[in-house]
Amino acid sequence: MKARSALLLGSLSAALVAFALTSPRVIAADKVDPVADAKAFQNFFFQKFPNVTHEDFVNGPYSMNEDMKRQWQEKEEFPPYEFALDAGKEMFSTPFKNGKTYADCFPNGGIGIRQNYPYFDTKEGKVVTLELALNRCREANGEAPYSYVKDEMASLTAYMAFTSRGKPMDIKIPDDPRALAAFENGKRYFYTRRGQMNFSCASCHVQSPGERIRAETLAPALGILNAMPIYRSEWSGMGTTSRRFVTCNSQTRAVPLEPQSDEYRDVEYFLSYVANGLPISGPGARP
Amino acid sequence: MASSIRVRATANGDITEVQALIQHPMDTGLVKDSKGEVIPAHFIQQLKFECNGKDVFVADWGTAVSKDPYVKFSFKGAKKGDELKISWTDNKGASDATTAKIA
Amino acid sequence: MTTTTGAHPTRRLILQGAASVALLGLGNLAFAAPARAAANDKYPEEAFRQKGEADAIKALYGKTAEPSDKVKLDAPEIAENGGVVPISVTTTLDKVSSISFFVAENPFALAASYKIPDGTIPAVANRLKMAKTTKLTAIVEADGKLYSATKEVKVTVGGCGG
Amino acid sequence: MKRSLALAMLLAVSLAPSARAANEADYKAAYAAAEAASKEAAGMRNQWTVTVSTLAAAKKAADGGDFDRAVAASKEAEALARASIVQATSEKEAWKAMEIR
Repeated sequence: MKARSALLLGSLSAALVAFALTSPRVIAADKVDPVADAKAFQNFFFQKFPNVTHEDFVNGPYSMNEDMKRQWQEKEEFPPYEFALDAGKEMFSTPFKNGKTYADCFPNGGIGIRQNYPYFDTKEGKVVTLELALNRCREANGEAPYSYVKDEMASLTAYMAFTSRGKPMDIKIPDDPRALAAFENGKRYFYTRRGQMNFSCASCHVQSPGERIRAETLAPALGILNAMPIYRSEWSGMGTTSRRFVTCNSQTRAVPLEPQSDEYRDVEYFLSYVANGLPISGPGARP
Repeated sequence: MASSIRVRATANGDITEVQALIQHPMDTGLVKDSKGEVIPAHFIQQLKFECNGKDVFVADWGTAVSKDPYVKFSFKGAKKGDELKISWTDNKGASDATTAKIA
Repeated sequence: MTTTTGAHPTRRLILQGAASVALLGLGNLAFAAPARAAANDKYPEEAFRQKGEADAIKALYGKTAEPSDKVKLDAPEIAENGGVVPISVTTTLDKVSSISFFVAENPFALAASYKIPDGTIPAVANRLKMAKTTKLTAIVEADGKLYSATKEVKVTVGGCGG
Repeated sequence: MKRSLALAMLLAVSLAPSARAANEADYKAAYAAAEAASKEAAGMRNQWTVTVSTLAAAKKAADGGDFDRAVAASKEAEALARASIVQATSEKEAWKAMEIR
């Protein structure tokens, strides 16, 4: 049996290659086209969930389940991230030892700019996320960097996200081959299966949003980072994008990478870019 | 340090609606941390709301109330500008109090 | 999330009371009751110590309740998360003096008890922890008699394994 | 299809019973092989948590002198590491199949 199936596979892939060569869209290398990718990505979700309004996708699992949406809206009256928000606001205006504050590190004093993060730094040739920029600001002012997965970073990003609430995600990809490579690397990470569970991000968030993994309802991948940072009842605490990536990896029994390693920054770049136009809804409360 | 109690009291007509969110771990004493040691019980036992010198709401809580507890109730007989006094004590004898104006 | 430690044994894995309660054979947990207690609203120590729902009701009120459709209990069918379950109760009964919540399957049934002085609307909203799928009962004491409403809440852990 | 065939074969190989009781030398060899495979998997940034925990279990069993269990755990760890390497290499191309186009 094995020989026959190997043969079958061989001929199948040969046929595929032949077909690919003749198909009109084929270009020398698989040219990275973020605009087309984003359109295809958004249309996939708009068609799969026709009665979910486009903006509602940023509400993750709550866009998929009425009962949970009610529970969430009830909680939003007095949300559990209220303390992190106040702490972030206070930290944001507390000067460093050298007298400067975060406002000096960010355009527009750091207010209402979260929708432009992550951005591609052409000098450095890499993606810079909001969490990375905050720690770099601290280090530039002689302060110790915060952990990427703990409360201080979550409080800061919660406040910055809050000042951008409602603004459409606005991620830019400069015409720089390294930026296109970062986007492609993020896309590859998103679709790559890992861990003993052999899941990729897409296995859960593209193939089965709205369905459950035990008690939890899976969020759609479209707009999945728009509500970051999130207060999760599961953690009964705040969590940054870094914490979410690390815990998702452990769930599939893949050993997580270092927070803010290239792969995580690139997948955040990819996921944010394809959500362009959808409103920022952070900080969020999630199961 | 900001108070551990966040209160929102809004009066419409004779009825004042009160919402409170309190920052407290509310540990049950039945949970172990990663090193296997039991996290001792540490939870708010009594929460009191007073207005115009009268108790308007008294809560007795056990270990089953969620972390950073939230509670909502309404009462009659107060008007905009009155002061609401909120205080709690926990099983370790710690306490906190704050006041809030009815909006 | 199962209770085994994750990939990072050093990471301080705070196991939530609800998601994976490690039941300790503690027998009756001795509550360190604060000595002073206001005259009339003494903290119902004994009631909070009872494991079973019936004992807790007896310890708190000393009588039994009868179901009544005048008590409206609102709770989710499936809890988003056992650690934070939003619940609320309202009633059309009058002369209400107390409202209490009981979570049958929790280690200690009595979750919360509220004293409702006259002039206060007999309705409460709260967020409770529930160890597992359980019956939730709200009891209203009106004019000296007890009325109750019960609803089942499904609770399981989330995630795909870890 | 091709990938799960490889996985099944690998796991079958690792479960072959060893005749006599294992000793420290057997353990050291099995552990070294497992560790090498694990390092390779980590090098491909595709390590599994179960590989790490099984390796630790092997070491713990060996420290306790139970070399039979230590060798078995080492072999399992190696199989897991190999499986994660197969996963990483096959996913280099396989991910495109899931891509939304």
